[in-house]
Amino acid sequence: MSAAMYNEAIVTAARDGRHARRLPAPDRTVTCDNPLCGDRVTLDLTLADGRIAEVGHKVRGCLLTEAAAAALAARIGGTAAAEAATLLSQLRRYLAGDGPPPWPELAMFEPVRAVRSRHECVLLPFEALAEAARLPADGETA
Amino acid sequence: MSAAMYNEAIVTAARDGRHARRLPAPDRTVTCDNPLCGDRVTLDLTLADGRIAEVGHKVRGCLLTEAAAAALAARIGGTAAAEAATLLSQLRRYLAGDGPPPWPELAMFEPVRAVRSRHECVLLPFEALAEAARLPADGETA
Amino acid sequence: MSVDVAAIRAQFPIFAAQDRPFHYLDNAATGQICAAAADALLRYETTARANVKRGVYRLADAATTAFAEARAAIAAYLGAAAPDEVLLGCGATFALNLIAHALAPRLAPGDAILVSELEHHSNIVPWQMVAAARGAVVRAIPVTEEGRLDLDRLDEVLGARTRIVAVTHASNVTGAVTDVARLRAAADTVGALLVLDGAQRAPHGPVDVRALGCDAYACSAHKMFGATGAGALWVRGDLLADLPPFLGGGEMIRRVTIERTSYAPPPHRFEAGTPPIGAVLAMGAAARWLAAQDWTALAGHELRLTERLLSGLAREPRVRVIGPTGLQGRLGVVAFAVAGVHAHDVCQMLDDFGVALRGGHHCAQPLMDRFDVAATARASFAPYNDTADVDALLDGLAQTIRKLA
Amino acid sequence: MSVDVAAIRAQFPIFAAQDRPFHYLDNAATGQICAAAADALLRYETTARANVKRGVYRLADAATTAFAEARAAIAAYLGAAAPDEVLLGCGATFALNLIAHALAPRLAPGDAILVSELEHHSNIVPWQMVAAARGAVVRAIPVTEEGRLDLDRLDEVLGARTRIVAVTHASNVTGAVTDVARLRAAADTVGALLVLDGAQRAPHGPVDVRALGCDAYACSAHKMFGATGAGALWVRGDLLADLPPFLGGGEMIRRVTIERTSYAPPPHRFEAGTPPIGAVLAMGAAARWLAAQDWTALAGHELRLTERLLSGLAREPRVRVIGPTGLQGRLGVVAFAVAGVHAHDVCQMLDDFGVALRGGHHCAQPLMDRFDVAATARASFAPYNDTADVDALLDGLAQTIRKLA
Ligand SMILES: Cc1ncc(COP(=O)(O)O)c(C=O)c1O
Ligand SMILES: Cc1ncc(COP(=O)(O)O)c(C=O)c1O
Repeated sequence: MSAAMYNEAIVTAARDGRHARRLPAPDRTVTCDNPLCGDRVTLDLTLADGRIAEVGHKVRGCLLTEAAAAALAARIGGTAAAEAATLLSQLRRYLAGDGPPPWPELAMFEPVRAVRSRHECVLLPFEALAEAARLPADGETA
Repeated sequence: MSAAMYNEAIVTAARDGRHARRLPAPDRTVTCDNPLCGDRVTLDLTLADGRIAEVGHKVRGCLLTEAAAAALAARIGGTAAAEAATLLSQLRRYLAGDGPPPWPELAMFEPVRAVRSRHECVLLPFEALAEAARLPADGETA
Repeated sequence: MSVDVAAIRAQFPIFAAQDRPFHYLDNAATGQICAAAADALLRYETTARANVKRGVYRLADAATTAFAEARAAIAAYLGAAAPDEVLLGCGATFALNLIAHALAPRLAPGDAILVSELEHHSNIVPWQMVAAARGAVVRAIPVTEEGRLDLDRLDEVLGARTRIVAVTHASNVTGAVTDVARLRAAADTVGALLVLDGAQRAPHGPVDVRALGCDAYACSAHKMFGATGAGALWVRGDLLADLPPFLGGGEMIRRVTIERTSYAPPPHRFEAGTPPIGAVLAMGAAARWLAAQDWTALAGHELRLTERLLSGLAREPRVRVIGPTGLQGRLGVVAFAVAGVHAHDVCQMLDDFGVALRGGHHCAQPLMDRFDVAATARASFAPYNDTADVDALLDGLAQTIRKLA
Repeated sequence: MSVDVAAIRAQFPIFAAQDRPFHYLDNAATGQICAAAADALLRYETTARANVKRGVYRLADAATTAFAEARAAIAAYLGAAAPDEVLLGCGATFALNLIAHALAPRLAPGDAILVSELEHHSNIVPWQMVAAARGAVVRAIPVTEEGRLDLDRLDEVLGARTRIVAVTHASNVTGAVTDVARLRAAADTVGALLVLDGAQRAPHGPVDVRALGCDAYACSAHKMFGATGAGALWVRGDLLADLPPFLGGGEMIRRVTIERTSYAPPPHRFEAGTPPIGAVLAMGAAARWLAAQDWTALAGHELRLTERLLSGLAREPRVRVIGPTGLQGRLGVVAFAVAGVHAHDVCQMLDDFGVALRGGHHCAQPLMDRFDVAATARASFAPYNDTADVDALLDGLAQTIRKLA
């Protein structure tokens, strides 16, 4: 049932606007498009000692993308930038049905596992993060 | 039955070597390839008063092409060059199952009507003739 | 005139195969295959398979003949002057790339290609590629608030250097049908060729390329109730005779040496390699099926469904239709945005109601930009749809809005 | 090791459909479809049809998943490092055009592309087109009297300017299998890329592109017991990441405006428009079927048939085999010319014996020129062939020679 996908945790996360804004002076900014549907996530980060300090996001996308971006922003502060790639690949494996999610709250995406065409919606903010982490300091992509 | 295609009339025509040679001084020469199988007919003509005088052919092709070239060469002398296009289109229609052949002896190709992939083998010498007839005097194509 | 939908559905195997509600409204993305096409495909692949154009044994000769008959059926459906004006390939996207590539040598630096803001990417990107290679520019006919080509503004974009006008015959987003006569007349004033993308129009009744006056016409079998993997490009015979090939390979040559190759006449010159034989035979069968229908009745039927949908949507204050709100000059393709609910979420929720809709940019990002929306949901009708399909959509949409908006 | 041919035939629907002798020996032109592939094709087209990559409703999601699984199965069969290294399109000819086009920007005037005299036109003409566009030249590896690449003469044609070596993995005329390791080593001495045309080799057991060491590999579903209308191109991942697109259209873009387009990452960048979904799903099923067979046994079986045919032909004084007369480094493809009887007439007569052979230049005119023959007849084996097929051919041929030579 698709309705299960819009469980309370996801809808609540999607409405969590705390980090849904651009940062005034980000160290890194990345915009990621989902080439198949045109949805777009922009992520601003500030860094301190190789760890992520502040995050802001701007999402033009569906509820799943909004929820994923909000969940990412809510928890990522203090994480080493170098961990972004691992985070992305663990989330990708989780959606594919292999292993636990990287963070417990991401288990709200459980109903999405069965719908392959929506995986990318959840992954997009984490892809933006992984790309940001790869950038040289002050890097920016469009 | 394919064997019917190799009836005595066709085999005899194919062995008719009377015109199977290049002319020393043709007014027109045309070479036609069957693009699908690479077979090739070269036709040399001399003309007098807009009528075909002498014909020579060189065939690199199957028995059907050889028989068609020989039949063409045996009968064409004296025909107005302008008639070549009509001849070709009547033969094409005949093979497609529509109407009589342009000359009675071409009815030997009756068994070929059922095998579409061999029509081109029969048509090739007549296509060369039609192309030759369209050429300006002294024309030559390769 | 009313239409016996049950009788039509009986000719489409998908309906018998469904064990839950099935309101298939994604026909603009792909239609369902008709039984005649499925039979032609399966019969060829499993009982009559041989390569075409080269073999003389029974099976090969039969395949060659069937292939020629399919070409003739497609040519007749499009109104071509001769079967050999129809080139067979793997889809409309391929067809549009072929014609773009074949016309490229006619472009000089500074020449212009005119597309429109409502084109499918398949009728934009190939022209951009060709333009880049030749130093030409791509311009676009603007689109009205109603989602139609704004032909009143043609003067702004059509110029003396416009060599090619390439637009869709009907929009895959707004459903608007192009006024081809007016475009043809305008193109003639500057001597431009007119290429039509018929992918959306071709599934809705016979086309008459000669009456339209276009120079080339592309369409896609899977949207015409044939199989996936085939499409056709019609090109006016005298133009076609002069065009260079696109792909190189077997079957399109006259003579090959390592140094030099000469090419076969059309259509072979444009059909390199083994064609998608099964899908082409299915396309022939689908063209025959399409040609046999009563399109006065079916077009009326599709528009009545469109009307029912449009009026239902008009009752939802959060819904904005992108496209004509009337029924004149349009097909049954209806795209809409829902304030506060993303198109993917609309489509996902509607799936629970058995309603198959498409959400996204529909490969028409310039049009999305024009209307400043990121994505829309889209319903698109075929003869086998009925009012229950529309009502299921409207019901599901109302519930979705209640839940997510 | 003996092979249960009846058990294999039971997995190919064509055999049950024949009511007269049926000795199908035209497998190099097209193989017969296996039941697994036919089922995948029919099931998708008639019960599960939806477009891939864009829809979220159940049917569309299932189609997207099935498409990804087919890609994975094909990738596994070819030995690719990852499914996304495999590009899906409509055939080997398309695949070879794609790679030729994508590599074109790497060619400067005076650079050379090295093909061979025994290539299929589909691995010659695309390179000629690209060479003409870039001012490069096409050279050819000569062929030995046995119909093999003459790698002892590689020095004569491979030079410092050779950027691409594009040769077949196995000849569709002589059956000779290419010594890829030697070619790879030679290509490395000049830093050339190595493209293999695997159309003929892929139907005869798993391929290991990484062990071969090639940079790209093309193959065609209809020769691999799949449906017509699909093919695959494998490209080494790091090379693929850098290649420009070929066709433009839907599904291959990241962002389109009228002015400018940016492209999606591989494999999407190379798959414009609706793919041949049904044929790709069938190709996936065929790849799984192929992967599940015992190829030690089947290869031995095919070679025993080849041996029987070669010794039978050796007893006919009018017959000249074009290709290796031994069994080392060859596949079961046997081309021959009959003095005094044209190949078309041979094939036509053999049809009366239920034997399906191909006659002509086999899209390999440079090879015909090399051996100075206009056309040959060709027999080619698949696992479902047996000694009765060979004997029917030999018997029919003897009678044909008596009648026509
Ligand atoms: C060696 C070789 N390369 C390429 C091709 C072309 O493949 P396709 O049939 O997919 O066009 C063929 C078969 O015709 C072939 O035998
Ligand atoms: C208007 C239009 N043009 C072109 C295409 C591309 O056609 P195909 O599906 O054959 O790639 C489509 C459909 O996707 C379309 O709607």
